[in-house]
Amino acid sequence: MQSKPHIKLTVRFWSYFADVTGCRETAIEAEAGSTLGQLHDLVCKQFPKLAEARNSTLKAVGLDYQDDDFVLSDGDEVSLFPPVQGG
Amino acid sequence: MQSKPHIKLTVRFWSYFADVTGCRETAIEAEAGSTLGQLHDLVCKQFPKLAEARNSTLKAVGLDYQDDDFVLSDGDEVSLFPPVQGG
Amino acid sequence: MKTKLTLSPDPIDEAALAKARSISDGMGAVVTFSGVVRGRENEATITSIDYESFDDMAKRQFELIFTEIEQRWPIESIRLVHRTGIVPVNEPSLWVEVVAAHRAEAFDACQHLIDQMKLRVPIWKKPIVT
Amino acid sequence: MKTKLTLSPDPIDEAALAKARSISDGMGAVVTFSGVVRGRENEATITSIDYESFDDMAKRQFELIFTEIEQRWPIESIRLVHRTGIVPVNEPSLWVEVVAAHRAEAFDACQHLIDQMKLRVPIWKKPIVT
Repeated sequence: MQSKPHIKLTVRFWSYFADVTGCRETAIEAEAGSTLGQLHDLVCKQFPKLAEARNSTLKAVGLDYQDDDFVLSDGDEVSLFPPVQGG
Repeated sequence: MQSKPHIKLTVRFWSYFADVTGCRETAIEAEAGSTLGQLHDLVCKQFPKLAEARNSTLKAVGLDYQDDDFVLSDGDEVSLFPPVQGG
Repeated sequence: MKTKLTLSPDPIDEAALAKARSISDGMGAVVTFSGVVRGRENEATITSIDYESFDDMAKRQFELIFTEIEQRWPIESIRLVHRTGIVPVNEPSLWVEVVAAHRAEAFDACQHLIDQMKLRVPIWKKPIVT
Repeated sequence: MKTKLTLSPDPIDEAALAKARSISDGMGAVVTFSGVVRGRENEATITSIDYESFDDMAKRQFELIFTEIEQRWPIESIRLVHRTGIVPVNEPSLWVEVVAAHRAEAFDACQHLIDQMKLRVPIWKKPIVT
């Protein structure tokens, strides 16, 4: 039995998410066809403190906001961050 | 029979009202107890072109806007002018 | 509420006005509005506008508007400059600055001030066509 | 619509920005907003705010907002400066200028821009208490 194909993703943390995780970015592998919501689940398992902020977390792929059902591609740069506070 | 007592008023014209009347200010005598509306009537008789703008004319006594039923006093300075255009 | 009102034929120096600003540590919002003379007025191309002002009454009316604003919004300061006489196209005839803790009240008060000015403050314009 | 966007740790020089303004003869309204760091944040006295920005995404999101504004209001130009890094109390972290023919659209677009920025542009603040 072959293992399912995987994609490699970079996940970047911003603002206090970087303090909570202890890193600014991490590499994660996910099954091909994974959605942004599924990746968010994986990340919350790896960094349980992020799970507490799950509902208020904003998510972008590249430079654009995306929804949980956005399908990720190999090499995507995903950003996770708390509500923005410009101004 | 004595003539009714009179009050002396100064009437100032602003903006194109000064062009229409040909003067920036004029002295007018009115019966004591006259209202601002009655004075306005007198002025419109004297300067018929002002009658055309009668409904849009703004009126002040001293530095404050007043209504037609404002009772004038001897020495009052009345200003008549078209709608303002500051800014 | 601090207020500073200037009616003057001098050009409005917005950079100098910005530099002269002094606000307290609790203030987070500064809204300014510049009203600039446009090159067309009532379909005609113009070179300038000649502003006539009934100065004493204009000051009185501005002060009344300032008092109303003070009663309605928590504003720290208002500075207002209205130029009089001939103002060339592309130069400001009006400059207003409202300082407040938060932006909602600064925007609201600034717009209210201009609205009321246009209703009540005795200043008139004569377009110069040359 | 012309736009100029600056994200930079340099202090915001409002006088220089005012001097650098260039508007066409049809424009009659310039609205500017300065967002200034307040001395208190969440009940605590602070000395400054450290602004973190995801620069590339912030620029992308500002550009999207500018495009929406252009489709909705007749605006000639927008200039926006957001300071990053440490901004001391009493200094501006944000400066926005909107130029239009008339003031209603200048005020509306300026407020919309700030509202949308606060929802979408990835910049965060960390108060410094010392």
